Formats: sequence, C-alpha cells, structure tokens
Amino acid sequence: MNTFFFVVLTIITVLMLVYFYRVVRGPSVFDRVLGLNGISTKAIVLLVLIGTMFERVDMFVDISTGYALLNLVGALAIAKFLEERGASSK
Amino acid sequence: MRIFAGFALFVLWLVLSASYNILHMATGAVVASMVVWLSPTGAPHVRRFSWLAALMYVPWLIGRILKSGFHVSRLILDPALPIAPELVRHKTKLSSDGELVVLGNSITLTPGTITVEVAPGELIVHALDVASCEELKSGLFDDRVGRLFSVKGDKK
Amino acid sequence: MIIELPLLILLVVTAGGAIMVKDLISAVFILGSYSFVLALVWASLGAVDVAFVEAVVGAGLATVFFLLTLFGTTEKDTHIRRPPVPWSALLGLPVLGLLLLYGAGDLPAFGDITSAASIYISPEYLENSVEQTRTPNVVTSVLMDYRSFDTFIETIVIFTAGIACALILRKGGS
Amino acid sequence: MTWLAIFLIVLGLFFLVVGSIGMLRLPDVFSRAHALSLTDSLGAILVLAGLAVYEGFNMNFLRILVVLVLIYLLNPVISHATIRAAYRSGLRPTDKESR
Repeated sequence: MNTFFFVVLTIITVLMLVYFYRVVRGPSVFDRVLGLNGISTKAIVLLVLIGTMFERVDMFVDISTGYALLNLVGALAIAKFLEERGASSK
Repeated sequence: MRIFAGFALFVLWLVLSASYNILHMATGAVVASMVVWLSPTGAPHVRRFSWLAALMYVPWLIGRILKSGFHVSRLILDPALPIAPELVRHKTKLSSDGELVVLGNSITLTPGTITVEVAPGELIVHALDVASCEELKSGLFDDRVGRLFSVKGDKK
Repeated sequence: MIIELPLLILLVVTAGGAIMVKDLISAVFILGSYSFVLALVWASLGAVDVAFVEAVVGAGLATVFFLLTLFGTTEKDTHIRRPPVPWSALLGLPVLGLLLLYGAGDLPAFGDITSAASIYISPEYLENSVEQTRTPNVVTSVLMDYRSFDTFIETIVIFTAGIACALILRKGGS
Repeated sequence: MTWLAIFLIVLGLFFLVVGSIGMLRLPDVFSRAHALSLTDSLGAILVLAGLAVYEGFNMNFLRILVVLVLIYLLNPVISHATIRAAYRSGLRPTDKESR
C-alpha cells in the first residue's frame, strides 16, 4: 500500500510541476494566481497523503486545516489587491 | 441559531483536538462560546432554512458535480477542444445573502460554470460550453437552492 | 528516504525558477509555490511545526507583503535586467556544490540512533529537561534554557532590524 | 475497504490529471479557472475521500472529512475571487458576451 501511496505522491508532484509552468509562463497575472491556487490545493492533499504514509494523520490533518484557512486569507488578499491594480501588471 | 452555531463549533473542536479530558473540553467550550459571542449578531438574512432539503441537496449536488465533471473532462481531452466559452447574465429570483452564497458556491463548484459577479437578483456566470450554459439557464440550481430556503415557485 | 525525492526535485525547480524569471511579480508567485513545496518537505521530514510556520509566513504573509511592496512601485522597476554571470561564479559554484555534496556523504543517516548527535547530548536534554528547567516542552527548554544566549542574540538581531525598519519607514523624517 | 480507497484515489487522480491538461490547453484565464475547478472540486476531494476510507471509520476519518468540507467550502470562494478580480480589472473572455 505504501508503494501505491508513493506512486500517487509522485504523480501529484509532477502535476504540481504543470501548474508551476502556468505560474512561470501564464500570460496574465491571474493565470499565476490560479496556478498558485492549484498548487496549494495539491499541497493540502499531499499533506494528508504524507500523514497517511507515516501513520500520523492526526498530526498532519491539523496542518492541512491551517493550510486551507491561510490559503483562503492569502488568496483573498491577493485578489483584492489585483482588483485595484488591474490587468496592467503582467 | 446562535446556540446551534456554538454547539457546531464545539463539536468541531472535539473532532480536531481528540483529547477528552476535562481541561481540553472546557477550553473548547469557552473558546466556542467566545467566538459566538464576539461574532456579529443578526446572521445573514435567511427567511427559513429547511434541514431536510439540505440533506437532500448535498447528494444531489455531488451527483451533479460528478456528471458535469465527466462532461468537462471529455471536453478537455477531446483533441479538437470543442469549447465555446461565454459570459451569461443569469437572472434569479433569489436575493438574500444566504441564498446567493449557496447558489454562487454551487455554480462555481460545478465544473463548467463559474460565478464571476454577484448582485442581488443577477449573477454573471462564465460557462465553458453550450451544454453547461443550457443547464444553468434551465433554472435547476435556482429551484433547488430556493427549495433549500423554502421559497416556492422560483423557477424562472 | 525516498519519499522526499520528488518533492526535492520540485523544490530545486521552483527555486531556480524564482531566480531566473525576469519579472518581479511572477517571481513573487513562484516564491509562494516554492514555500508550499518547502513546507511539504518539512512535513515529510516530520518537522510539522516548521512546516506550519513555513506555510504561514512563506506562502501567506510574505507573498502578500511582497505584492504590497510591488504595488508601490512602477512598471519600470518590476522588470529586472540581469548582468551576465561572471565566469568565476560559473566555475566556482559547481565546485563548491560538489564539495558540499562530498561532505554531506559523511553525515549520519536521517534518524540514525548511533550518530554522535543522538548519543552524546540529546539523551541528556531529553532526560533532564523537566527537573532542570521545569518546562514540560523539550523544544522550549532547549531554545530558552540550554541555548538561551543563542536565542537572546537572535532576538537582538531581529529587534535591531525592526528598529532600523521603523527608522527608515518613519513618516516626516528629514 | 482498501479496494474502495484505491478506486476513489485513482478516480481523483484522473480528474487531477485532466485538470492539469486543461490548465495547459485552455486558451484564457476564464476557461483555465474551469480546469482548476475540476481539480479542486473533484480531484482533491476524491483523493481525500479515498484516504479517509483507507483510514477506516475512526477519529481520523472525521478529521479528514473536516479538511474535505473546508476545501469544498473555501475553494469556490477563492476561484470566484480570482476570476472576479480578473473581470473587474478589465479582462474579458475571448468569445462573445451574450444577453
């Protein structure tokens, strides 16, 4: 089962790389924000996955809860600022 | 309603802390009541909320999401990429905050449609293709969310 | 441990991207994703508290602060032109990296119970910390008692930096 | 039970992969947000559900459920905020605007 989890972890990491490509290349600044959101969602999943592999889900779930909440605050702040600044920023 | 919110927060604390001695549980009770006490009163203007409809709504929404998820996956995996994105102005009878939140969240959560702007009585929705657009326009979501807040006959 | 390997590769890629990119706003976002990956690496090493701080400060606060700063600048400032890399750096840094890797080969394996750090001083801290410092948390007692001068001077550094920032950013200064 | 968990995780991985492909293929910000919503609302949640099922029905099951519900509630808000910022700052989808 641990091998299976490791394969899942590797696949999700590769997918993070795809989103990272969007963060680097994305034509507008909102593409970058979207890519960052995708990465953070995957980070939340990966945390629970790592916790399952270590058989310490109780500890890792707390962090991924915190992650999810902080991610909301950060993303809302970024969106608020970008709303004012506009699409002029690349 | 406030007592219920406090109780929900306390249950959340119990689930997350998972240590059931008197000290931790008392701390949880104090913190939950503090949060309820500090948060503003006069919760979102909700006419009536039917728990039975909510229980029905969640599985329906999950089924809906799965269905349109497969639909959007087919769109993306198709080599020809047959998408027709468009912005739709979606008139709705729902106007209170709670209804709009549930409606907008459900629309965004369903693959193929995303809420762009929200105003009372009108949503601007971005739809990925014609099928998602038609589905939205059929007023299914409004009907369901309306039933959640027991508003009859909101079908457009 | 093999779990960290994909994460470490991703970490190197994101760090390289943050340095190579030309535009500062995208550099900020890349740095945010770098923080997410770094936090995952910490978590997979078992340092959950460090992972949490990394997520809060690196991915959340720092991104917002960087963006705030960038919005105070103009378009001209956020596009950077890099001077060509000098040959000495191109030659010297790989050699330094190889030396570090060579040195890392002698380090004990992660979590090795026969390593010097696990035999020599850690058991003493773990066994005596409660009666010596009356602190139930070992991390706290190591930070605040056994290494108190270290922590004290670190705090002085941070405090000085804070004062300097306050002096520079103060309104109405001459 | 384990087989159900593996099935859920593989299904979630399928949606995650499709979301990433969409992130690469789709033409503008608004359409890419759809790919992200696919990833968020199906991929991540199915993988988390699979992990929860693998844990079995104990306290950890409930905790993973808490994370799942949080993602369910918060991620639409995030993508809506991003897209609204894009819309308000003047970006428009490449295609027509109707009605």
